[in-house]
Amino acid sequence: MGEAPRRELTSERLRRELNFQVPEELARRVREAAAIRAKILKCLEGREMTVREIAREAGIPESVVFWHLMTMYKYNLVEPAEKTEDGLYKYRLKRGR
Amino acid sequence: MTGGGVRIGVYVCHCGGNISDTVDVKRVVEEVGKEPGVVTAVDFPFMCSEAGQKLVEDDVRSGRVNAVVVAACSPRLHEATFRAAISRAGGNPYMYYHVDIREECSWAHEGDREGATEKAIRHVRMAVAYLRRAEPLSKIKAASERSVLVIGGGLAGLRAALDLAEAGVRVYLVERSPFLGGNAARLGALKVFPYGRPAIDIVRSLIGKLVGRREVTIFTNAEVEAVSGYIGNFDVRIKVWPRYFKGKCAGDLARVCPKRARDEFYFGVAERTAILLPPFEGAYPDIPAIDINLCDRCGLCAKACPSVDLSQEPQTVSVRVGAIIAATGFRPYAPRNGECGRGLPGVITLHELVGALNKFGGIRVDGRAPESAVFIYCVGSRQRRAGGEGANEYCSRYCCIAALDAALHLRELLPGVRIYHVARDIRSYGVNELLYEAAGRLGDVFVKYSEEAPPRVERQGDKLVVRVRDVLTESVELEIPADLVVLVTGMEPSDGTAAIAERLKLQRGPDGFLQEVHPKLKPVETALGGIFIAGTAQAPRGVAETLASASAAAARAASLVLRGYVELEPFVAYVDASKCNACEACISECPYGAIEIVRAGSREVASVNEALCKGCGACIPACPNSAIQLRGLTSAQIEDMIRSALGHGRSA
Amino acid sequence: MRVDHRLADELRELGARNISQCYSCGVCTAICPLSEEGREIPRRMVRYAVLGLRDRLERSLEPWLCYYCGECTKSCPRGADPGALMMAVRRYLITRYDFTGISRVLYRSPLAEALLAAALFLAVVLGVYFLHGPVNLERVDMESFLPAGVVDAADIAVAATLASLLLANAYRMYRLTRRGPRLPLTAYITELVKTVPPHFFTQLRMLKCRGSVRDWVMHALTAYGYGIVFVLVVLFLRAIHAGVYPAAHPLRLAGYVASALLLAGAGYAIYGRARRSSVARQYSHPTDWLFLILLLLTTLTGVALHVFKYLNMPLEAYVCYAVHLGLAAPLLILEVPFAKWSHIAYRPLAIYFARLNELRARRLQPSP
Amino acid sequence: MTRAPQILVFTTSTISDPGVASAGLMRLKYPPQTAIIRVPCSSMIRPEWIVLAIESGFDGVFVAADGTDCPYLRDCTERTARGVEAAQKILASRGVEPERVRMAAVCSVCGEAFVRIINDFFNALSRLGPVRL
Amino acid sequence: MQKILERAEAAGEQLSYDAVVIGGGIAGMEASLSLADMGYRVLLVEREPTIGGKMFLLSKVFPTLDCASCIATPKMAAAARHPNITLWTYSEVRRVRALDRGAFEVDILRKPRFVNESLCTGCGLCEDACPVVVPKELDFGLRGRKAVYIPLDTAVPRKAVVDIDNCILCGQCERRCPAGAIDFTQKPRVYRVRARAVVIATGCRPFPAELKEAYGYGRTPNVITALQMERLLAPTRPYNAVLRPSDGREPGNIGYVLCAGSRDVTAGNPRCSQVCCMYSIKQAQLLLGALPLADVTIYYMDVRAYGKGFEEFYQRARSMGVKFVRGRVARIEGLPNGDVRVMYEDVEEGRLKSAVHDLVVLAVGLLPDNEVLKAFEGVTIHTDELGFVKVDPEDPVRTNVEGVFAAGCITGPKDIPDTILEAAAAAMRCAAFLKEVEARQT
Repeated sequence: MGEAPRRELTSERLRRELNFQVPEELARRVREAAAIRAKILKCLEGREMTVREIAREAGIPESVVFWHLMTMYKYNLVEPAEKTEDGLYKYRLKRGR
Repeated sequence: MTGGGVRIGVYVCHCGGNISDTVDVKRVVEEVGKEPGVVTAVDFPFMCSEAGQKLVEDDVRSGRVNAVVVAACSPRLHEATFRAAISRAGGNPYMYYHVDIREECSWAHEGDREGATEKAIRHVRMAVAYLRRAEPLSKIKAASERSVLVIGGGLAGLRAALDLAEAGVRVYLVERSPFLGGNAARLGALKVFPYGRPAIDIVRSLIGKLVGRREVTIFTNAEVEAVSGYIGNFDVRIKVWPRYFKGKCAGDLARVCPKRARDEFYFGVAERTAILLPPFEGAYPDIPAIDINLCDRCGLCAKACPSVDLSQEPQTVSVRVGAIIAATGFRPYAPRNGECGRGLPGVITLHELVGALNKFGGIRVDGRAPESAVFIYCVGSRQRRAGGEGANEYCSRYCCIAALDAALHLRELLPGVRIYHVARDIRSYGVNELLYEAAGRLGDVFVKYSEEAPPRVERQGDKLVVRVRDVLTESVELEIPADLVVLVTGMEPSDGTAAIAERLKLQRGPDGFLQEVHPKLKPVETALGGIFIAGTAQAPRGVAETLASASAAAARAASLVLRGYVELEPFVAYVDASKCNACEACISECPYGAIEIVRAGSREVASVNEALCKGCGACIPACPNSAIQLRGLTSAQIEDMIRSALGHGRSA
Repeated sequence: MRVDHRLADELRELGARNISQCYSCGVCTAICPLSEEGREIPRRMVRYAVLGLRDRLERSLEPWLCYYCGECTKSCPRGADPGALMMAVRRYLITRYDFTGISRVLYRSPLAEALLAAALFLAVVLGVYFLHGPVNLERVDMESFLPAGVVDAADIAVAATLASLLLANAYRMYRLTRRGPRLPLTAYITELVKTVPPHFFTQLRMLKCRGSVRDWVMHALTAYGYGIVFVLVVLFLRAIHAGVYPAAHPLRLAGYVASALLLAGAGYAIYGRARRSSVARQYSHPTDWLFLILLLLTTLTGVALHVFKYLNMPLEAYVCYAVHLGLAAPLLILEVPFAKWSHIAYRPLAIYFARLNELRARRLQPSP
Repeated sequence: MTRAPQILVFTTSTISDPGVASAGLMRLKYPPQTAIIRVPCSSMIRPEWIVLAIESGFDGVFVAADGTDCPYLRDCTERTARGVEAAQKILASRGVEPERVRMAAVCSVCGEAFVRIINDFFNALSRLGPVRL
Repeated sequence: MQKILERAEAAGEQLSYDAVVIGGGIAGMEASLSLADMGYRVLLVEREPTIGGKMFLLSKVFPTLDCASCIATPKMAAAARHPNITLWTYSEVRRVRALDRGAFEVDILRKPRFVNESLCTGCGLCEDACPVVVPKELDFGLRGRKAVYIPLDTAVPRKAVVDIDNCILCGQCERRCPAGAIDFTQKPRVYRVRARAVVIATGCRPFPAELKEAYGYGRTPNVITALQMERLLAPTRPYNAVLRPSDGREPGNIGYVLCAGSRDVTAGNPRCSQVCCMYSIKQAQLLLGALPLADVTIYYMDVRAYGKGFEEFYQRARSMGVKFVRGRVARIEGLPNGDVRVMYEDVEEGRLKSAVHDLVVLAVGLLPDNEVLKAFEGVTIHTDELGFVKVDPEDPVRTNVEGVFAAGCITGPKDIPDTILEAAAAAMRCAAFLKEVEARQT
């Protein structure tokens, strides 16, 4: 089957119609979040780590690490592994992804 | 449909972890998937969600499945949900078995994953066995009366009756006492917080709107004597006691009567004669009645007034209704003698205080206006039964607020009075907190005691003294001198509530109040179809909540009877004529007279009247030939379930 | 313990406006910077007040530990104004410590207070009018108008009376609040030395109140201003009467400093109360106003006297002196033992007595 | 190791089944070696079913009756008791201990009572050992 | 959104219903279902992209401990399916005009989801593709969501929605959607609807805890609200377990601060919020189940366990070992290690105390969500000083405007059983009103 003729995406159309520019603040937040997520995922490559360990290694505050980690957990990118003695979970990359 | 044609789908719910944390749902699915007749077995996080129901619907609609097992929570919660889902998809809703693997499995066996999983498998297997012999059934449709019986003419009964009448439903309102109004009327001038309107005003207004509506028939001095029938078609026999009055009388008739008794309308703080006059302006009916138990038929009143007719006889009225609302109310808790000083002069209950304030516009102790009053809260409430001493374990909800209301009212009448509140917690929930605040602002003093050290009331000279350890002040023992001690008593189910529970076979909760099916899903429904509950017959509550619950009960009754027909579950008895030899053993077993002998061709056989049969199955063991069976739960189905439970044998 | 509904009414008169609104949540106690475990304020006092537990209230030293920062009132979820209650309790306690019954009159009747003040004023002014010496209109001659010896004698008489009254009241305070057995004499003395002087001279506890540095400074300035004046009057009156000194003379400097401090302190307090600038200054009792006004006027007349003296305006100076003394009399006689100013004694003593009670409690409980 | 006793429980849809469910609601524990069949009213139980249960491998049968709460019948308890007695007789005639069949009223909120009874029954059955038919 | 809203177009159709029910929470759903069961045609309008209100976000409900989803989701499904109910989610009531007795004109804005509901299967692939992460409102910010998202697994309808305010129009979702459901050509539409009666069931909003400064909410990560705790305990929870937000540690010692924003003139609300005592007791019981070794302490003034079965529920919590301390917490401060110190007076002992907890939960009170009252034109719905709708003492669901009824938390904070009763009552009174209007018209 041949490729269907590429239609203009409706998002592109709306962008054009509204003469849309991504607000600077929003763009910055997206960039920052992406960077944090990338750092966390990199930390977890091939390892299991607690929030504390990730925070230390990536230089990001624990609460921020945890927030993004939980977001990624809900989006099936990471999963909890075993619980350490001090009540902290270790996390790892979701298997099979 | 016979066994071979049954294609069973099994759907196992995680209940978002409630089940799956304990039961290995994957294993359940795997095991029961092997059962003969099962064509699909799946698990899903929330079977009750739209998506979960859609799973069932899709399988039924495609024809892949024609019988369904859902293993989830209690059938009381979601059996109807899934039957409806099957119907929507064009399937037969009775090709269904609901397995409870939550309340009766995961929650009861938390921590025993193996045991719980085994049990879940066992139950699903039994359900599958049941369905292999299931047959499509259909509801029994019966015309419904477009009328409702409301039992109780208090606040709830009045509200519900008025709602129904306004919605175009015919209403029969039955009140035990000679006048409408119930407990709310007896609250009299006590205001309904936060609206500042006296309770009696509300009662009067409701009565005014109700009386004279053509949809409404009111029986006072009347009792529901017997109820038979079923949802949509209840036959009700009402006994109406004579008033012994044909009309009104001029002058103060009560004065001619020589008999005296405590006046219940004022909670016993005043006296009345055997002639009961309309207790308040706007009361219904506005003609007197005679308390015949007190009356010795001396005839003095008859001489004074031609309207008196002592020859009246009780009458029995029969009505047919589609639904019944029980609004039989509460009675105040009566403290035992000695309980918190009960019995000492100057110690009264909150209700007696209310009665006195209404009757006399004030209160006097030993002929003097009290200078100080102590309200003792939770008398007869919130007492744990462990020691066997306590009265009621529950909180009566309205008493804190009623006590504050009464205290403010008392202060209005006696501005200088000093008021102490001796309570455990002040439960002035919601907007009522403003009432608590107002009492403080006006100088009322609040003291709190703990359950372990209840206050004691003693007599010291001509004064009362309340001794209490105040937990707010290092538990020092306070000595509060008082002229008046008010015991803030809670609610208990009224005698009428107890009687109606007995007569209609309604369930009561551990607290004695009528039991709803589910506080959130079916808050005014009882286990018996077509019978609803409203107001304080169900639980202690205040005026606003009583009115809301009455309107809610009316809503349920209205949606039932406005349709004009009801559909009954098809689970009734039937007779396999080929096995019946008309021995009549079943007939004597049936408490509803639903079985009779009919001619079927050349011979006589038993036959079941489906509208009368309640589906109890009491006839089943009586039949020597197993000819009489319950539709939807035959002997064969039960036997199969028993056999399949342990995997067809002793070896399991 | 028998409840007594009249106490709450009395305290209401003394300024505890909303206290029956209290529902005993304990926020005031937990928020109070001076509350500490074992010496919780103010909720316990609120309970005593509301229930009318007079004995308990009178036995309490805690009211003196409060410096009315107003945190409790600001945080009170019911608007019960516990700070005002503490103030009212202090007033109540002053009336209880005072055996003469005068402070009771002062606190309960603003009219009586005003009349007493006026009477003292008149008595002094008339006394000066009738008893003054030769009036030298050539130059300001204080010594001949009113010899320092006479004033000193009057001073000493008044001081002795006031001090004995205050001491008697302090002793009553001690009796009321004493809990536990007798202590060795040395303990009384060492604790007295350890607690009273430091607190008397610094009022450091007040600094524990959040955001109170300015209040503390103003309070201290007033107190020190008064202290300087006290020293000047008691020790150097003769010298002040006698001489005219250059501007840089220590006596003059001390006088200027004291006047400035008193004016600043009293002005600050009056301004604050008039503006209701803080919780503590929301509601003022008549005694508060009288005290501040007398203090301000006494200071102003003192300054005027000084001015007249150095401008050589004899008649004005003599009249001013009489008025000055007339104002000082009620300020001292009414306020020191019977009202507002008695706190200069009660506050440090309360800390001392509390410490003694602590030691007594410790003696009752053998240490582990 | 001996097998834990297996118990068949008959419950009634409106009264005793909610009662059993209330045990779960309160997280009260009882042995999971139970199987539950809901019937509208316990008076419908045929003695043959009880016998069949024992034959099919159950070690005991518990009938959770309605007692006086029964929405159908005043005398539901007596009727049920008759059926239970009949079953016990049949079992006794085959050498099975009649104690293997029990009945008791379980109200709709009587979770605690149910758990007490069923635990007690379970222990009694454990002592009895396996059924010898 | 502003730019998008400027593109709103008026819908041509003239729609008419017996009643418009505003708010798709438990009260609105119940009122709609009751009216529909009585044969009336109802338009149910919900502002959010899913119905369910607050209830379907909860864990379990007192005093029966049924799971809230199990009660709410069937009602949600039933409301969505009932033949007499038309359900509009993501829609706002812009204007209500009373034309006559029993005649209202209601303008309703239907916001674009930018997702074709009939095509969307709720698979969630668009979410995976979206690069924008923002705090998830339905989890009260405990974790993030994407700019295109499915509100919750139990949402009705379970369809994606684009949060256009945070969308960067990158087109990733549109490329990824297998059903081709993403559609940015959708425009807002304003419908003019005729109705004979209006039911207001817009419910409540939690007290904004940051207003109570002494409690440090918003500054101290491990001070959370009870609604956040509901989410942590719910089956659809944001985390894998009950964990505290500062570092993801399992809390071993949890404190409950009751009356946060209630019974407090300094917070502007002198009233009691009616449900906080009970939900805290419930959460305490659930926490003891989820964290068997945990200590739970509840700081209270009065335990208001007033309803049917509530007192028994409270006593059970006590016997389970939940600690109840009489005393209102005055101040809360965060410690460097994330722990939280509460300062209070133990009123029964009369002692000043402080305690350190791993996690502190503020039992926030409820305030009315009454924005919609501003939409009424020509008539004013009377409210009390906090903005709750005032009702008639004789008929606690009737407002001062004829034909306008109110039910649920908009008339005052209340629990679910009371809300359900009130909603059914509102339906009943509404039905009686409709009947009367009918009778007059014929």
